[in-house]
Amino acid sequence: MNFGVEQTKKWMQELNQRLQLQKAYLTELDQAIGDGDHGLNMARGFQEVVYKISIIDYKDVGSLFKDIGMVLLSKVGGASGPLYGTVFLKAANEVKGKESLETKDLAAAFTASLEGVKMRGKANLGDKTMVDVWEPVVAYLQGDQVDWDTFISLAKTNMENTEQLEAKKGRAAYLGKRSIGHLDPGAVSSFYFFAELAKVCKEVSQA
Amino acid sequence: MNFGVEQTKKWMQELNQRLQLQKAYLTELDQAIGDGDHGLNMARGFQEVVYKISIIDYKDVGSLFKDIGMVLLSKVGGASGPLYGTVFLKAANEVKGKESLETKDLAAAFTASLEGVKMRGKANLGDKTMVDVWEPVVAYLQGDQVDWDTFISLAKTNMENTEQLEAKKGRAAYLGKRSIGHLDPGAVSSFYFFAELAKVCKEVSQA
Amino acid sequence: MKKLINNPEEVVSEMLEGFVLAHPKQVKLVPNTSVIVRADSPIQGKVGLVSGGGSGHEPSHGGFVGTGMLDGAVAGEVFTSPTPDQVYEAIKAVDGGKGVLLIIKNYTGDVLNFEMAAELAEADGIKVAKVVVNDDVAVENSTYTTGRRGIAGTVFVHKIAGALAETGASLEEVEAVANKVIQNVRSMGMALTPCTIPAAGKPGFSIGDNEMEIGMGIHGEPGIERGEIKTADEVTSVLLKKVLDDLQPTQDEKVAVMINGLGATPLMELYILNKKVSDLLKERNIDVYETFVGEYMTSLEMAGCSITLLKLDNHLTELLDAKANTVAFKR
Amino acid sequence: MKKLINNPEEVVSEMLEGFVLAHPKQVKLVPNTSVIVRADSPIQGKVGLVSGGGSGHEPSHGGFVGTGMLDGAVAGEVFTSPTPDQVYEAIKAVDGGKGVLLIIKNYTGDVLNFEMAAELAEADGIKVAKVVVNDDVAVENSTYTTGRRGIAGTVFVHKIAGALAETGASLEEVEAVANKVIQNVRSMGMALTPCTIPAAGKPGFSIGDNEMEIGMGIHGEPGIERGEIKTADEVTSVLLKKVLDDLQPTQDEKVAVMINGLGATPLMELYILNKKVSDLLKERNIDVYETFVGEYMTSLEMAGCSITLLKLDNHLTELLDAKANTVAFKR
Ligand SMILES: Nc1ncnc2c1ncn2[C@@H]1O[C@H](COP(=O)(O)OP(=O)(O)O)[C@@H](O)[C@H]1O
Ligand SMILES: Nc1ncnc2c1ncn2[C@@H]1O[C@H](COP(=O)(O)OP(=O)(O)O)[C@@H](O)[C@H]1O
Ligand SMILES: [Mg+2]
Ligand SMILES: [Mg+2]
Ligand SMILES: [Mg+2]
Ligand SMILES: [Mg+2]
Repeated sequence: MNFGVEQTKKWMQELNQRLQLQKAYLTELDQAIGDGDHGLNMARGFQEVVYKISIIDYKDVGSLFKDIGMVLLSKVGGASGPLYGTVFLKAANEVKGKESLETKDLAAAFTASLEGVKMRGKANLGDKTMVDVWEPVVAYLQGDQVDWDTFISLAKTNMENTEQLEAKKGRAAYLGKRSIGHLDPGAVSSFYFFAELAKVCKEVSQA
Repeated sequence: MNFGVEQTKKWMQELNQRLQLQKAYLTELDQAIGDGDHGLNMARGFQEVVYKISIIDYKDVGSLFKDIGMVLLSKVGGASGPLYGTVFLKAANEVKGKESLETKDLAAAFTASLEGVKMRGKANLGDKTMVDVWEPVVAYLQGDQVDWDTFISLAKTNMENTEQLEAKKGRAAYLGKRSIGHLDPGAVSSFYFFAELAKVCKEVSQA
Repeated sequence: MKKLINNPEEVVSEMLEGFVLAHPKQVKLVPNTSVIVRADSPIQGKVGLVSGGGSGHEPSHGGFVGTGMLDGAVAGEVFTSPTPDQVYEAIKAVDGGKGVLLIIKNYTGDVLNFEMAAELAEADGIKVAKVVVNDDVAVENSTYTTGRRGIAGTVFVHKIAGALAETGASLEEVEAVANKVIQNVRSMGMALTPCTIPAAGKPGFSIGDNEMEIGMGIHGEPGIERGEIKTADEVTSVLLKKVLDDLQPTQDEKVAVMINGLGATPLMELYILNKKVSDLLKERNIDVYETFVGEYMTSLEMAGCSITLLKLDNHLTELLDAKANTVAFKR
Repeated sequence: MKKLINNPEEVVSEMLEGFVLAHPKQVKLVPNTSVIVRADSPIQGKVGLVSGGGSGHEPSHGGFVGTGMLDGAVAGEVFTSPTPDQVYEAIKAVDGGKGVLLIIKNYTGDVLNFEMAAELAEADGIKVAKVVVNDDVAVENSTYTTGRRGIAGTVFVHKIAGALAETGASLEEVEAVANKVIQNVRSMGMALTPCTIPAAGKPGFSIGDNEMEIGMGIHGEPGIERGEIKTADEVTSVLLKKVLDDLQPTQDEKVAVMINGLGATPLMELYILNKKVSDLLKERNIDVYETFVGEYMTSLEMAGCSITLLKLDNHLTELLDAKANTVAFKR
């Protein structure tokens, strides 16, 4: 595999496009069990990411990840801003100086990201947050063999499974049992995150 | 004719009933060119009048008129409160001590009322106020021969004519030309005032 | 009708009770009336200031009763002028021997009821003066009609006349400064949504989903233009232009600005309006001495605003600056 | 969506500009940020107080910046916690060498962003302490979840911690008194109508024509009970009971009361609620030291209210009484 600066930029563009398209949907999900801004937050942040990284020539993925993290941190706000910001800052640290990533590099990077997210947000598996997508997906990524279609369906299934969970962290936790029956917005945006990543990886692997 | 305390009470009861029924209508008229409270004001005031006069035995029409005026003054508010209050206070002065009124007494009483209303409100004929009903009706009452059905239709016609006038006094005056095309709420309540009076007078005359 | 009330017929009396219960150190209710006066009324040797009008404009006028502003406020039914007997009670309750100034908003009902009360008080030997506030430039001034309406600019009359009264000035002096404020204050408003008189149970008028009304009165009286909803900047330009055209401040003059919310408009929006007001006044080299943003003269839960300008000379400035301690206006 | 705005994406920046243009003697904007600080910041030798959160709650928090309350307020996008870099700018702008206290409402986003900012500032050598306000008893407290939300009670934290900071107290002392307020303050709210985030363009939820929601959060987070609209007295009883059950004041204790409007609720209705609050507290022999009625912590143009009680001892009373001079809170 050859996942470098160009691929990261492509990933960010595709992810941003999807988030812009799904802005209203994510916001509706957040209206049901939160405060209705998740779509706005994500769309605002990744729009800015795409703009910022498009005007800079990056030598390595690490510095690109770092910029993405900083943009998210300073543009998203809410709970998702520090969490997605942490994702990229921790990943950047892990792949510092690398011009191209292998699957195992991605695994190491996102393992660090997940740790960071859990440390900040103190959420565990089953708390109905983005962690419910992240944990199984990162575990699969750490395995020997990664099939990107399987990766996508794994993310999707776990995203869908958040519907039946009771929220224990984040704004939805205030709802208690009444949060059951709704998808977690951050799990859905995390699904987009991984699905768009996988599409780029699949292309690269096939090339 | 024999228009005494009993007839006045009857008149007030009938007028109050009509105002309660037309409360929403008067309020709608006032919403179009005023502030939407004329029906509420009149209904509140005359309800109180009927209550107050029902528990007192009056010897003469003058003291009854005076009480009605005081209740209206202290319960109606708005522009119509002082004006209808003045109507009865001025009339009371004119028929002081009388136990029964002839048509000429009513004429004298309401002539004083109209003067009072015009002095307070400074409205003239054609200014789209209650004066537009009062002035022709009082003039007719001052004549030699009073037919109560004619009296009612005169009040009605002049009430209806306010529709085409431009308001020069009262809250509707702020609308200028746009007040044209709407009935004046106070003219409508004045029509009720005279119509219910006429009904009682007609009964008395026939008896 | 969605309101936090108990009985539509009792809203005024319950509000007044809740008001004096909340602020017992500052105000009291004259027993069996709808009159709010300062807790220490009557103040001997000070001209008493009484204002009032229909309810539904809170914090006007009870919120402005206190040191440096009003001595008494008379509350009528919602949007209905109070009756003469109530105004008369207020006059008696605040008279400290130096006479009483009535500050009346220019509506036929208010004028008639306050006038009758003044006659009653004068018959008792109380000296009474009256001023009529007519700051609303939305409706044309014409000597043939009732004249202009009184709206948010009234609060500046309370503030400045109140400050002068506090110095021990005579009734004539307080009346004169009130009239000076009236001559120098202009306002204009607009509405996005209607409001509902509790006893009426439904909105007094309707405004289309995409519409607004320029020049709407604070009782929901129709304005001068119904049209598609415009941006905050456009609305500000329209309102401010009318105010400036009428007030005609010169370049070296300074003004006080009030951006008043009608009830349901978030402070956020009022501040957005103020940005444009500030820009436009800067363009014309008019010096803004002070800006007041908030709810001063409301119309129940109407969404909308009014913009007021007051031209200031040194005397008015000093009185505007003077200490005031009321429930809704402190400095 | 009926709003007096220009561009939904610019509401926060335009509001902040309009705010500092209105009150230049009291506040300034830290250039290129969404941070409001006192005009004379930083104040040497005084602990700096910083609060903030999503916008849409005006006058919170910018309206409480000034003598005796906050030093800085950070405004996020509407209903979205501000980002760490902005909070960090606020900390730097108000630090006068004695450290900075962050007053955070208990929402994951606010906590995370303020925490990260604190880490950045500490790395610069600035002493930072944090308190988290969680006064909303609508949502159950549970150690397994996020805990309770922070709502209008936060304003009492600003007031009392701000008063102590003004005396030159240490960061530890100011933090301790802030925590004392937090332990003694409880609130609960309800809503009659939804509100619309400008950038979302439509209401975040809907409430039936005949319905209300008890326990609604100030960002429109679902409450605990959706039901038919009740009278003001019934609503008050429900809210106050939950607050009292949790706070458990004893008969000889005194409290401060805040009746807070969420944006579109007329003052008239808030005072009607206060009448009942006052009656109910009297029944229980709880002594009301002072009552605050108005808009302190709003939710854009939502109609509804919250009721807050703060238990007072002598120290808290003294600090509550202390002078304050901010745009939205003066005494
Ligand atoms: N403590 C947490 N740990 C992990 N993820 C969280 C946590 N709290 C919230 N989230 C995620 O953030 C999402 C909400 O993000 P967003 O709506 O942008 O922020 P906010 O809740 O501040 O409005 C939730 O759907 C959830 O997936
Ligand atoms: N100056 C006036 N002279 C005579 N009648 C008047 C005057 N002003 C108003 N009115 C009458 O009063 C009516 C309005 O009464 P009402 O709605 O009860 O009072 P308000 O206008 O104070 O709300 C008008 O329709 C008009 O007939
Ligand atoms: Mg959210
Ligand atoms: Mg009317
Ligand atoms: Mg009226
Ligand atoms: Mg949010």
